[in-house]
Amino acid sequence: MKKLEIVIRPDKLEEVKEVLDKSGVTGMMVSTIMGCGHQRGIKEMYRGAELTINLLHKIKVEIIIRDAMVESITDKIQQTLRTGNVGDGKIFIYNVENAIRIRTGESGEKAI
Amino acid sequence: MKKLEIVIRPDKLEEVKEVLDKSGVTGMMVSTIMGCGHQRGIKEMYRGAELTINLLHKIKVEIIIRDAMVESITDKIQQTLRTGNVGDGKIFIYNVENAIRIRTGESGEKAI
Amino acid sequence: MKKLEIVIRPDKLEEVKEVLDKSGVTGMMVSTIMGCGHQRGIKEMYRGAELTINLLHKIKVEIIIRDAMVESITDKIQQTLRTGNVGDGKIFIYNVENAIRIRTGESGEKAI
Amino acid sequence: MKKSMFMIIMMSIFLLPTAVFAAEEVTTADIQANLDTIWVLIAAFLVFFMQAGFAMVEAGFTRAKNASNIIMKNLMDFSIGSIIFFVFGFGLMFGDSMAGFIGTSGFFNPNTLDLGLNIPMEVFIIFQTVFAATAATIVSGAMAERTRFAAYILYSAVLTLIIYPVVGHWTWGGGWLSQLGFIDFAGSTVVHSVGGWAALVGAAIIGPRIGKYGKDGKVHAIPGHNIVLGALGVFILWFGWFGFNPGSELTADSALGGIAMTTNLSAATGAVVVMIITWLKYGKPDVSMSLNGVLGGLVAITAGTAAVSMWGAIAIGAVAGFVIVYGIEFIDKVLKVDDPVGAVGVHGLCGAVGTILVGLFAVDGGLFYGGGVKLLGVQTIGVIAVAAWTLGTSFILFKTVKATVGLRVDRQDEELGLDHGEHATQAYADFVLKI
Amino acid sequence: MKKSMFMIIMMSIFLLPTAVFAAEEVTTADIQANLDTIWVLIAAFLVFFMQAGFAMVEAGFTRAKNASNIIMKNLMDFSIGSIIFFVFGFGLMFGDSMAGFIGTSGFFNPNTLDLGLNIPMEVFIIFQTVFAATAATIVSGAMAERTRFAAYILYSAVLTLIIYPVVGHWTWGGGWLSQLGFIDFAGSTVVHSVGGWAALVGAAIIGPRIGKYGKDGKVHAIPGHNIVLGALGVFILWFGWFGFNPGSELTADSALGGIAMTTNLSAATGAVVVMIITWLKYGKPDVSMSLNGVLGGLVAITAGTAAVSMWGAIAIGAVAGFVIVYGIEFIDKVLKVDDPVGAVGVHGLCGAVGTILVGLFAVDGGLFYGGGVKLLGVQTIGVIAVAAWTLGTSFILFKTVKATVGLRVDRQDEELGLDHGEHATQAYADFVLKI
Amino acid sequence: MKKSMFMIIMMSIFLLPTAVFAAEEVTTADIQANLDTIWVLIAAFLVFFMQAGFAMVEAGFTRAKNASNIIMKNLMDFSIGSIIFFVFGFGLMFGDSMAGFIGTSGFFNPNTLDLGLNIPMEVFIIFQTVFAATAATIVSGAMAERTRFAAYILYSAVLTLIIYPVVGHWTWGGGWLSQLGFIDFAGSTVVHSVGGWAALVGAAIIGPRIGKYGKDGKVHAIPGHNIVLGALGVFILWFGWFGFNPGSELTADSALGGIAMTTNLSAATGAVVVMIITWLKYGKPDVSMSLNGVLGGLVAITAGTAAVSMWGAIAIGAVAGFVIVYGIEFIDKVLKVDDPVGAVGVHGLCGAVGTILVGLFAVDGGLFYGGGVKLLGVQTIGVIAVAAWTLGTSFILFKTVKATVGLRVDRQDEELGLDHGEHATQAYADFVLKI
Ligand SMILES: Nc1ncnc2c1ncn2[C@@H]1O[C@H](COP(=O)(O)OP(=O)(O)O)[C@@H](O)[C@H]1O
Ligand SMILES: Nc1ncnc2c1ncn2[C@@H]1O[C@H](COP(=O)(O)OP(=O)(O)O)[C@@H](O)[C@H]1O
Ligand SMILES: Nc1ncnc2c1ncn2[C@@H]1O[C@H](COP(=O)(O)OP(=O)(O)O)[C@@H](O)[C@H]1O
Repeated sequence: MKKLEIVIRPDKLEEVKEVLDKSGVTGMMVSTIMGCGHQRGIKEMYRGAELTINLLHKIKVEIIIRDAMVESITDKIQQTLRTGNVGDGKIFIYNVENAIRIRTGESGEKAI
Repeated sequence: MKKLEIVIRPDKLEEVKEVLDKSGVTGMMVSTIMGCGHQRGIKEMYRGAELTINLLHKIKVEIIIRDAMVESITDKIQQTLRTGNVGDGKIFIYNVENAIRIRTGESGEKAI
Repeated sequence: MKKLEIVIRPDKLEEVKEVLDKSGVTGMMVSTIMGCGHQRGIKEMYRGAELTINLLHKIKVEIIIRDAMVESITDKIQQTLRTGNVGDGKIFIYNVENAIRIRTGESGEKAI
Repeated sequence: MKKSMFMIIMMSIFLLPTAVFAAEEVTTADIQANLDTIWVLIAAFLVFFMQAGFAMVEAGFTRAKNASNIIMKNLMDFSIGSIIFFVFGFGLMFGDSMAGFIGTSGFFNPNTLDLGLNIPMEVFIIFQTVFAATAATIVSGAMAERTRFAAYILYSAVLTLIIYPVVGHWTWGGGWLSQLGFIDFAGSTVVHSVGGWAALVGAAIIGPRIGKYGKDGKVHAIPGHNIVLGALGVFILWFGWFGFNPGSELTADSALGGIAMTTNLSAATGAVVVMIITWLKYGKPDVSMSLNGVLGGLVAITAGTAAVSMWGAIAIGAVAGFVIVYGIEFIDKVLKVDDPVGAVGVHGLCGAVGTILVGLFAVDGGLFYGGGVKLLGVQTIGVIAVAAWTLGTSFILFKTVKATVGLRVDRQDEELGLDHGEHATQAYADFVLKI
Repeated sequence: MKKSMFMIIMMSIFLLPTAVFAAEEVTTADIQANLDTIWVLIAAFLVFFMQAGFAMVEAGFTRAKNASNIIMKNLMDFSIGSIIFFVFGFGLMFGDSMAGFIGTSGFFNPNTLDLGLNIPMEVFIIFQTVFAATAATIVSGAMAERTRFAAYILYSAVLTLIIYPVVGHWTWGGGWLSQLGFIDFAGSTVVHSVGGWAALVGAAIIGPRIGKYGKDGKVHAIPGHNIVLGALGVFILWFGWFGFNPGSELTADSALGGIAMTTNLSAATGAVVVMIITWLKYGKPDVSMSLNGVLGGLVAITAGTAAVSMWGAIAIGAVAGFVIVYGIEFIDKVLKVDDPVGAVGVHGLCGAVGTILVGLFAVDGGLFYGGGVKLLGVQTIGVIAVAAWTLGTSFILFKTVKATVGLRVDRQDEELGLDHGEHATQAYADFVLKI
Repeated sequence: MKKSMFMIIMMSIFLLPTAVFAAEEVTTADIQANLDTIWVLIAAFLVFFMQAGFAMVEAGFTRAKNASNIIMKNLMDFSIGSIIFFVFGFGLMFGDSMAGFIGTSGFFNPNTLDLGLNIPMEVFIIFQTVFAATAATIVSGAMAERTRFAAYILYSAVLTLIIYPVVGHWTWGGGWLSQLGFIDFAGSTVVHSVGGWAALVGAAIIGPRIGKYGKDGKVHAIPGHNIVLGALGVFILWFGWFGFNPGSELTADSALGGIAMTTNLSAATGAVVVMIITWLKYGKPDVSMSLNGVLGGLVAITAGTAAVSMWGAIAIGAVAGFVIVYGIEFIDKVLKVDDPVGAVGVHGLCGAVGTILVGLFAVDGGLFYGGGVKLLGVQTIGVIAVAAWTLGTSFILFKTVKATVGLRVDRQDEELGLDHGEHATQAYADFVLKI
């Protein structure tokens, strides 16, 4: 099993969810993070003083999937999200040693 | 060392914390996520238009523990959380290569 | 590639960001978590009843870096954050199997 | 107006005696009546605005997942109450008295009643309406975070329809308590205690929120989600109380200043005393209790606001401060009745104590001013009678609701929040919440 | 004052006839005028406070990422409007009439106009100013979350400068509609419909927010970020409406109580009816729609508040409840005009319907009270004329703004939020937000 | 009342001369006094409500982790201030004058003083109480997020006890400044500058918040956590100012309309001018500064509200707009005094400038109206004298507090937030916060 950690723009969440749903991903964990990558901060003003917000709102979507699905899913996500602009996001891939479904006690690939 | 990523219902946090404390887990990281698994969304209404919230409030508890503790802990968590209903949650297990305690500079199992 | 998961005090974020920036880290993911380690909870009162907040506000900074950078970065972070008090924080290190830059489709170390 | 003035003046020159008569008729009583009209109306508007205060206090002192539900309850008890009180409640309170116990006329068209007032009936009705709605609102806070919405609608309607108007009739509608000489100027007992006792019964019958008391009997705090909003609510209530108390004079006269002063001094003292007690007792001054201290001081002074001196008001506020801290602890830790916003302590206890204290501090008739124990006795009788009536009727009411519609939401709805369970919505869609 | 009183009394003893004259002159008319002065001023302050209500409703019912922008728009339409209305708008509304269509005098110094009022001109001007600002504010909600700030400033200025004063002149400035016998006591049509129709045109021309309507035409809900604040706003508006309606009497007299009562009953009924409809229709009572129900009831009663009975007010509030639910759905799902806060339904539709209902429910002249269809006809003409004028002029206005300054922010600013794009700021710097 | 009216009328027919006398006695002066009573009371209530406005502005413009502390400070300065001002402050301000410098009578029972007013003493006392509390509140914002709670309690008590009453005595209590002809109608200097200067001294002595100024001297913005609440606070303050300024007339007369208008126009102009300046200067219109612009306009007009024309008010508001932007920048970037909510700029600078501008714009006596430089000189003397007194006494005060109780919380409490450190609580228990 692998974990895909997908960092996206906030307004792309709906689209990504749709793609994952269609690809048979059975679950996901979504969280709000502050991120920076090649896309650097934005400038804000507050009461006449400058404020560099160098961390931007990003959404992190984590999915645990079978090894076999990794390629097809990363492909589809890239198709959906690629605009060619900085800030398009990234995918990081990790190994998952085991998964357990608490409801049934199943473990391994059956559990995801 | 292993990381256990435990996804639970929000109202189970207290119980899980108690179990982990008793089992000698030395630290944890708790975060609020939005999740979906077999338990799918809920329907809401806003001003007459439907709104499918297909991401539910979940709590993610991450603990880094010694390899030897993995089994006993996953067992205890399952005992605590299993109701047999969808939404009971999951545990994902990852390998941790190293840990460093900043305060002392210790690393490895001593650091957790 | 490795992932460093750095758990810090909320008020240290600026300093850590600066250190990472200077060390050539190209991106980061910052999130708010509730944590406990050796530093245990604080007591609060609410309307005469005690309230043990045993989870403290912490910031989790995740960076994905080349293997070669791990040591120098963990060193610098420790230098920056070590006060010798409980609550200084921890660093956990994981293996990253792959990274993909969505904008270009690059993968591996080129992508981080 | 200018033209008619001119005519009157012209007439007054040529037809003097008549002119004086006519001019007086047009002006003197009418102008005072107009003055009273706008005064009582403005006071009514201020009391209306207390609804916003209650909504903010109750929402702020409870959890985010129930905030929409609290709002909806506050909105609906006032809305339904306004209609019901107009149609029936006012008649039961101010209609022709049946043995000093209940009013019996003026239903459907209360504005046709003749109460011999200096102000138009409609002015008096709206003033009474906003008071009636206050009593109902109080209960909502004590039973927050676990009550079925349908049950709430039902019992708050019955409260405004019967329980409150009967007490109101006894005291303000010419009933038996007023004949005894019972003093409850603006409603420490009539409004606040009624709400407070009903809240006590309701909160006891419905039981505590999940997680409030541990198996070992340990009391867990469940912190409110927005202390700033709660504080805003307290300030709004304080502001509204300047309509509640001075407005109850029902006329614009020179007594109003004293009423406003006693109201303010008691509220201020309540806050300061609670701050001091909690500072000594818990080591740090408690914000949310101090906010309750304001409300306790306000509730306590309401009965005697026109009868006590400035220093009497300070004393009453100080007593209220003690009642708040120890009363809320007693209810929470000894009675183990879970009252999320402290409504029983604020409105029930402080209302009762404040009413009795009039027997001590009334400049005219109070024990401390040489008036003997007579007034003290009457005040105590009034407090007990109202408590008995309210505890009794609301016990029947809540038991009936429980047995029929059901009083409490199911476990899952309580855990996910009433916003979701009862209204399929959420109050803070864009914020990441801990629960 | 005491001293001069004493002198007058002394004089009145020695120089009787003159004294009566003098005493009358000092006292009677003056005191009523002073009374009217403070009454109208207090009403104006309450109406002013509605700006806070609008700001909270509009901010609460939209997303967190646009909250500062909404606040800024509300602040600026009132501020700019106050100045513009003083300099030009008041003269266009109340200056010497040009053929019953528009006023033509009193610019720059409107306080020099003589309207033969019982109250000082400044009092009347501030009362009219806060009304004018209300009309402008309404539009801001319907076009929220996507409008360029510069464009907003521009069109809200034009609204306060021309579109509203012309309608005001027709009805309240002695223009042709008032001559027909059109009844719009406090502005269901003059204020609210004008705002509502302009909002409709604006929201239609600017188009829906990104994501509001799916490709398949599916309607997506975009929940507001703070229902508690939205509710606070509604309570503030309700409170302010007690200045809006009773204040429009412009004098302190015995009619005020009835006006306050009809206002309150209609609002309450609006809320209750919406709760019932949504409960039946969607399975659960809808909080945000019920809050709109209050506003619908308030807007609808505004025209006839002094002309209908209590039960008439309840009826009008009930109709408003239906208009709110079905009107907002119609606009959202059939017209597919994206109006985030329901401004068109609340102000446009309820304003129009409420004005027409005066033709049925007016105790004096209404169809249901045997007054025939004449008034009904006049009311309908008024509603249509104002709608035609406002739709027409605001169509031109918005098209012009679109073609020049540009009406809409670009896609990225809309997605990141107007707070960032238009003001380089954020409303909730310390909170973790979902978007 | 009705019955006694009838008797009077009857009497007036038979006993004419006496009757006129009697009737006058009952009615004329009394009614005007009653009218004045409710007017001043209502104004006092509005000014009281400004406490809520200050609380929301100060909480909204600072960080979430300190919000409960801010609330508690606002609650306590008003509560303690109410008591202290009643017991001592009022006597120091309005008691028998000692050489025009300080009052010396009326302690403990200020309502026994005879000031020869048309309204009951209690009415005047509550009006003055809410003013006194305003001065104290101002300081809290400037020293927010780092001050020890105990220290705050102490110095705000001393402010209400001595520093403010002395200035008040000079100007409103018959002291030397009023004898010079100094015009400060509602307190630009007496209330706001006193607060502002004390705030300056306090903020300078306590030092900036951690992280406000970089080692390199760079100024870092620390954004407020809730701009919507901050804006609500500004609207509440604006609303309350309609009690602050018109209420200071202390009687219901025909001057009130003009006062309300100048107040509103100056506030509106302040906001618009700040918007324009920030738009030009920073590229985008700044929301939080524009909100300060309103307050600047309000503070500046307060001295001359009854003395200047409408256009004078617009001019004063415009000047205030400039003072806000450049004044706040000066304090922040040049003086490097960290004032989180801009209290020094708003209350200190705008208060001083507004008072001096009366010397230019007063229709009666102002330089621009041909009145010469006399008034301008007097105004300047007043401003300087008050500044000197306040800067001096508050310097001693803060240094003493620093040396005894300690002024500042320790580093860890500041970083974790004062809610935790000073009150062991949190304002937003259910929200995930960034810090
Ligand atoms: N090396 C990294 N380590 C951790 N997070 C990263 C890294 N690189 C990128 N990210 C995360 O991914 C987000 C998107 O990166 P982005 O700026 O779109 O990269 P690019 O423009 O190179 O495609 C960043 O905001 C950050 O949160
Ligand atoms: N494959 C997965 N990848 C990522 N997260 C998952 C996955 N499966 C489940 N989760 C997370 O675990 C949570 C609980 O899953 P749940 O619905 O209880 O599963 P089940 O009903 O199968 O036991 C989900 O809300 C989701 O956040
Ligand atoms: N074993 C662990 N598993 C998960 N998180 C941990 C663990 N140990 C520490 N942490 C996280 O790191 C944070 C900082 O730990 P800290 O109390 O500073 O440790 P120490 O005092 O031993 O250096 C904790 O609040 C917690 O979130």
